[in-house]
Amino acid sequence: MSSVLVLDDVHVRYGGSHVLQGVSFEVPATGVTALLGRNGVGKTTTLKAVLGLAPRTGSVLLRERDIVREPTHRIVAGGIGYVPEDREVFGGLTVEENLRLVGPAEGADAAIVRELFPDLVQRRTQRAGTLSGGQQQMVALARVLLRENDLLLVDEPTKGLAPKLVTEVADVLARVAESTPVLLVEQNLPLVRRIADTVVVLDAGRVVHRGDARELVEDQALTQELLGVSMRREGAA
Amino acid sequence: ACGSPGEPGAASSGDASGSAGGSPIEVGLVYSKSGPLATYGEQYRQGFTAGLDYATDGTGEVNGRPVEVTESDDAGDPAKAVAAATDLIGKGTKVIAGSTSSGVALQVAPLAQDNKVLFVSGPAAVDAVTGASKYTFRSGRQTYQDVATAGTMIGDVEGKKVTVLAQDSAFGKANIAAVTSILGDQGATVSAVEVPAAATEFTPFASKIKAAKPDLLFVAWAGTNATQMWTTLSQQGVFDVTTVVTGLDIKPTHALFGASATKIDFLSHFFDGAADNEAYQALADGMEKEGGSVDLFTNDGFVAAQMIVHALEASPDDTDAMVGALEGWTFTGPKGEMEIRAEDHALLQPMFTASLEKDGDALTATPEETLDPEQVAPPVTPIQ
Amino acid sequence: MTRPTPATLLRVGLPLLLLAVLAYLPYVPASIPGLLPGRINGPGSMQLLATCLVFAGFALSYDVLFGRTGLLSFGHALFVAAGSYLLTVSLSTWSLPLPVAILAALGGTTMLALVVGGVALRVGGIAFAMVTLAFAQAASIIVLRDPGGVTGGEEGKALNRDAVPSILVGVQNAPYRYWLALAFVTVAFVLVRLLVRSRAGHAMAAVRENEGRAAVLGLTTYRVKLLAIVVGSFLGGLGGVVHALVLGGSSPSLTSAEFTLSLLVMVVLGGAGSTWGAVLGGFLYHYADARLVEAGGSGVFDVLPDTLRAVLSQPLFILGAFFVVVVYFAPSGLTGLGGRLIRKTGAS
Amino acid sequence: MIGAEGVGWRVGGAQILDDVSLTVAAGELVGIIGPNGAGKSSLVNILSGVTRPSSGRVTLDGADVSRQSATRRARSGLARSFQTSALFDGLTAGENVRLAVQGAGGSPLSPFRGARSVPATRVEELLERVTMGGTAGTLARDLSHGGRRKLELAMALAAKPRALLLDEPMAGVSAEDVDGLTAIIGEVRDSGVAVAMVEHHMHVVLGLADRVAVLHHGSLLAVGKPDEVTADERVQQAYLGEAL
Amino acid sequence: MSTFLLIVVTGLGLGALYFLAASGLSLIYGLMGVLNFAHGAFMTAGAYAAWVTMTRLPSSMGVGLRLLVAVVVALLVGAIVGVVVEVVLIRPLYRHHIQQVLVTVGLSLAAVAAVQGIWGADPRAVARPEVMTGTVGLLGARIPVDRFVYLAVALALFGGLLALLRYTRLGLVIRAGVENRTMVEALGIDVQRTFTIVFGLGGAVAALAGVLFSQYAGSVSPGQGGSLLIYAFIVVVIGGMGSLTGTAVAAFAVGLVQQLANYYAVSGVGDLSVVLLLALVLLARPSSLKGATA
Ligand SMILES: Nc1ncnc2c1ncn2[C@@H]1O[C@H](COP(=O)(O)OP(=O)(O)OP(=O)(O)O)[C@@H](O)[C@H]1O
Ligand SMILES: Nc1ncnc2c1ncn2[C@@H]1O[C@H](COP(=O)(O)OP(=O)(O)OP(=O)(O)O)[C@@H](O)[C@H]1O
Ligand SMILES: [Mg+2]
Ligand SMILES: [Mg+2]
Repeated sequence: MSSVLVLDDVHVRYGGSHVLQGVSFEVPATGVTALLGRNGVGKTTTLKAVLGLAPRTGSVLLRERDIVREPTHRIVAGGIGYVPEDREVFGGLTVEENLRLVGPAEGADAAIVRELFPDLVQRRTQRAGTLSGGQQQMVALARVLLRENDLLLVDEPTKGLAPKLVTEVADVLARVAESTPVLLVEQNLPLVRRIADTVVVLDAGRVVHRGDARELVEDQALTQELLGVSMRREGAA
Repeated sequence: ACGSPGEPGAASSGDASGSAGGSPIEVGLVYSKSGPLATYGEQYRQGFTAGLDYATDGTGEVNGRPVEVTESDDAGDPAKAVAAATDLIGKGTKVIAGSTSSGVALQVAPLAQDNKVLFVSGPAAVDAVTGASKYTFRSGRQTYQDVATAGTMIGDVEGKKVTVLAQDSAFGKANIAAVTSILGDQGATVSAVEVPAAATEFTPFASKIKAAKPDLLFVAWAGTNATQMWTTLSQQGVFDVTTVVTGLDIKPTHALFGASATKIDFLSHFFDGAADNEAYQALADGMEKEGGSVDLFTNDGFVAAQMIVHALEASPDDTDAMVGALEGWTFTGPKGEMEIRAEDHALLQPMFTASLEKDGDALTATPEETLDPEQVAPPVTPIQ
Repeated sequence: MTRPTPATLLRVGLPLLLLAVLAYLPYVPASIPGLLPGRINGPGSMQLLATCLVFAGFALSYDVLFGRTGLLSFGHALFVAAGSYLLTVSLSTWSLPLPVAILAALGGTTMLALVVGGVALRVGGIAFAMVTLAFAQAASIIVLRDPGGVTGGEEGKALNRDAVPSILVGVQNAPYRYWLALAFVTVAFVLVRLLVRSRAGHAMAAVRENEGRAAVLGLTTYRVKLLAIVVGSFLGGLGGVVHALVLGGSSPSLTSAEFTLSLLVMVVLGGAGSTWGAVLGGFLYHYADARLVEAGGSGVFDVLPDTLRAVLSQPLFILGAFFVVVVYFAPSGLTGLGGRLIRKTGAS
Repeated sequence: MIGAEGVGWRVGGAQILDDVSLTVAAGELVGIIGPNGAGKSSLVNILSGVTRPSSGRVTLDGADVSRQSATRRARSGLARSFQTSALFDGLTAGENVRLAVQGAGGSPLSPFRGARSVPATRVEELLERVTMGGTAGTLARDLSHGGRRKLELAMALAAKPRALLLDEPMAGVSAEDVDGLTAIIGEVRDSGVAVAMVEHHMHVVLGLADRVAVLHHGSLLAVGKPDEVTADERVQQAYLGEAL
Repeated sequence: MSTFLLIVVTGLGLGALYFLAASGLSLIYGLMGVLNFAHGAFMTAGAYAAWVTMTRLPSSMGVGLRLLVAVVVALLVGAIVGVVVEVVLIRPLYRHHIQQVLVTVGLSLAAVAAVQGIWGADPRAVARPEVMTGTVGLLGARIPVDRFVYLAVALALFGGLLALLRYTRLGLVIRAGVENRTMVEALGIDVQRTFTIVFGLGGAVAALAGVLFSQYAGSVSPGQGGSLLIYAFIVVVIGGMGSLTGTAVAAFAVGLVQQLANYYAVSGVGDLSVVLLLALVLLARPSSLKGATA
């Protein structure tokens, strides 16, 4: 099984703080890979390092091409879709303009978007800044789904979504992952269990665990050790 | 002037300037080397060099002591001028000349008075320099003399309508006041159109002037927007209804009068070809050496040098003696006969009227009339 | 009371030491060729240093608005000019005694700050900057128009010598004017330090960082900003008064947009939001402005080709270009740069 | 303690909130849930004074405060957190907290009282309470996402509020810390504070809330005991789905 | 009546000049959030480029033709200056809006000084074709012809810029990039190039304004651009910070108010009245000024 993305000994330093201290892992060419860890261990930073949004050293191979020296826009144009942690929709632009930035809203992908987020179609002309938190999250997701990608980087996509939508988003991601590999940062373990195939766990800027998703999530002792929780309680919800 | 030991500002030892024979006499020139009036400043400086040469018969010495000129740039900023003058006075300089701008002249004059230093103001035209203090003199003309010259251009002023187009500033207000007092006293009705100094559009003002149909329009304008003003006056046909008078500025600005240049009657303090005498020749020769040519403010520099040399001849370091020597002194400058009026240090001098004539692409000033000093003499404003 | 730590000793001791050195300068007859005109305690140097100190104070006053509260005001010149003109005009036109004139100048400036600030604060951000610029522009127009002959128009207004103590007049008394300027900076420095460390100062920082959030915390942001404007203007007005006394008059260049811009330049040059930065920036700005004029005329550039020489002999060109370089390479100003260098050498 | 009476809010022709009445008593915690875009944050904004309602009134301690500014309300003991963290990014975590303490205390703008009149121990204590001990010197902008959320909560607590509005306090907080923060919020409620909490983590809401209010399309769909509400078919349909 | 007509037409002409000066400023501010203090220097650069070109061209060429060539040269110079400033100074500071403003402040100081050093502080006369100095009689008023030229150029520019923003993808990318540059890049779009284009465009428009203003004034001087800049600022603020239509309306309003006040009220009230107008707008509708921060 080939890998779409390979990180090898990636370091990120911000001023004095050494945030990523030699992160290495691979993202397989199919399915969802979940990147887990406590607050502040460097999950977001890892995604940013891939995109060139954080100052990084080491090697990052996208489909065997080293992209460490490329500017962000070229990396993205080369096939990576990114859904950032804070949504980062363009508040001053309308919903439609936000989507049009990526490309014309046509084709099969556009259909997914329409089906998944009918609300957005309705709010086409509303300024994205006035959307509710969840609605903004949908715009951010829809934005990357509108284009063909080799890989999706998705940072906590269900944060702030109503439970019903969480399920729906999980389904979408699962569906997307059938054709495009996804690297997913997520706190919601049940969701991870449901859609992820592999997991990578970070702690203090290093990879501390790699393996099968289901195995990890179901091993209560291990999750307790790595993430400080186990799934018993969430399962009850 | 040095303090006892331990007093702030005192030199440690033997730093006080000795006045032994042969040591140079310090003269400070504080003028605009840079800044908006740099061109005026340069003319003044060149004129001064020529004048010093002339007055010392080419020796550059007074009573066997060389005159050492220290130049300081005020960039047209009174604050810088005060700093420069303070520095010069602090170093023992007894004579200061320069002041291209009126603001500088008015702020350096009190400094000269406080420190009993001879101050010979330069191109600054503001009337208030005359009579400012016992230690202040001027080497150029003042606004009053400009205006009085303009007044002579419409013959008998009695019953005539005069309009002043002036900048809405101290310079403009001084001109309006001068016209009102001089020509108003002679029986003219004076009205004023004040325009913001930074105005960009002159049509409303031109319309008002044209509607008023004055016998004489006196324009007091200095600034970068002059061309626009002249164009508008011309476009609105102001020249068709009245005689327009203004002061003739330095040569490089002649082109800025645009098409109106030949239609204006000029009053002039001084220009290339205004007069002819020994001093004028010396100035012309000196200017050639400096790589320039005779122009408006070269006279002021030249005369300043004449006055300073005369004062230094009386005494190189007793300011009161210098003042005494200058008060009432008459001499011949490039413009002609000059007199320093004892009561208020006004410089009584001839004035000129002129016109501009087209000479191919260039414009040259042609003399019209020369007015006697008395004809344009300002009233006495005694020194308090 | 706890025992002073080395850090506090440094924080309090160093400024005191510097103050002592500065206060002693008028007794130092040595000369530093090239840096100062003549000997250090000569009138020329004293006058130059005094003006530099006054500018340091101006920068401090502006930093209360810009560096501390995040208010980009282009109207600060208005208050400096108000202090200066109110003093000269009260002394000569209204013949008030000096203490009353000073009070009038400070009171007038503060009132003006309340009114202008009150109106301009109805908007924020760049609009605020532009509105303050417009107010300053109006003031500049009025000063230049010389209403009733009180401001002297573009010629400015000389100080009425008879109304001020003789110790402040005359070239030989330059050291006293220097001490006056030094006293002003010291007062401004201490006031700003106290303000910054007070609750109000903290609220200013909050407004600078996130105004909306500050409001929800119970901080009246309008009042915080108005307070900053009033305090800044008061210090600016005081600076104007001292400026008039040191230079012997008021000049309309104080009302110009360039002057306001130069305040910004000073603060950024030294480092916005830092007391030392403002002091250093203001001092250096004026020093460079004054000395570069000399350099331009002294022929140091004579070896260069004509055009280049003509450009380089313009002090404003060098200042402007230097400013760009500082913003570019040391965004937190010269003090920030210094701090960074110290940290770097310390770390390696 | 704090309440909305018939609150409506229209903007740009859309009715965002319609006749919402909800009161939270001292010592009570009301969970506010509802689909995305239902108007939960809008309600919090109106209660805290960040926006003005187009109709209805807001009461604090029974008094009508509809015309009072957010600042005034904050001074009378109403604190809130924001859905997307609104912090003083250029200040340290400690200074953020200190400002929050100062804002609620007397004379917050006094130029005569040192900023350090808020004791450092109080700041540290608040940070520790949200598991952020030792970060007092870190610039807020350098905190991780979860760190920012926690700081946001610490700032809301700093004011020793009598009424507390929380907008999704758990969003983005790592699973490990959720329990701890939940416990803190519970303690705050138990100390007699009226708490309204918007939250999508159902287990948090269900574990904490005395009552749950469900907003849907700007109207209250249901208010009641947690188990009653979750049992409501309409709520399941509109909001819960098959929850993960 | 004829005077009124004259005042109105010249007021509109003045408004057109204000619009020319303000539109480049508004463009750059509205799209990039950079308040460009060097805009005055851009105008000065255009004016001097045109002046130098006109004096270098053989005088056997007609003045009108020389002016046309000069305008083209000025547009090029303006665009190049804009691009260079963006690439060298603005771009590296893109995370720091205040710093960007500061850099342009420094630039404006240095540029004026440089021009003064090279060509002197005094104004230099520029040649003007007959059309630009002549007048036409209209209902008894002698209306300067050049005002119609300015009006025509201003209207054409307004239409062109509006179309660019409304109907092109460039406009969309720019608006998004202003808000969150990183995210636009993270969507795979090269923002830098877009911004460079905007600055180049702003520079060219400024240069055009500079040339036309020097024609209007009949001379060039180092401070000319700066003197127009204050009005441009006021116009941009009244127009709602970065809205092109608002800028156009405000420019003509300011021009007219100034002219009418100068004629019908006391002479010289016009300039103050502009400031007054700003204060009025501010007091009446403060929200309109907070305007297009987005
Ligand atoms: N610009 C920055 N400068 C300095 N430190 C930073 C910066 N950005 C992030 N950090 C630090 O790097 C560490 C990792 O941050 P990151 O955002 O990657 O965490 P995370 O794993 O995504 O956490 P969370 O679950 O809270 O989102 C944190 O300690 C954070 O404080
Ligand atoms: N200024 C505005 N103009 C138009 N619509 C607005 C405006 N502000 C809010 N809305 C709309 O009001 C609705 C309620 O928004 P609100 O932020 O209160 O939702 P919410 O319940 O908090 O959702 P979430 O759980 O996603 O945060 C949304 O549909 C939003 O798009
Ligand atoms: Mg994260
Ligand atoms: Mg919400």
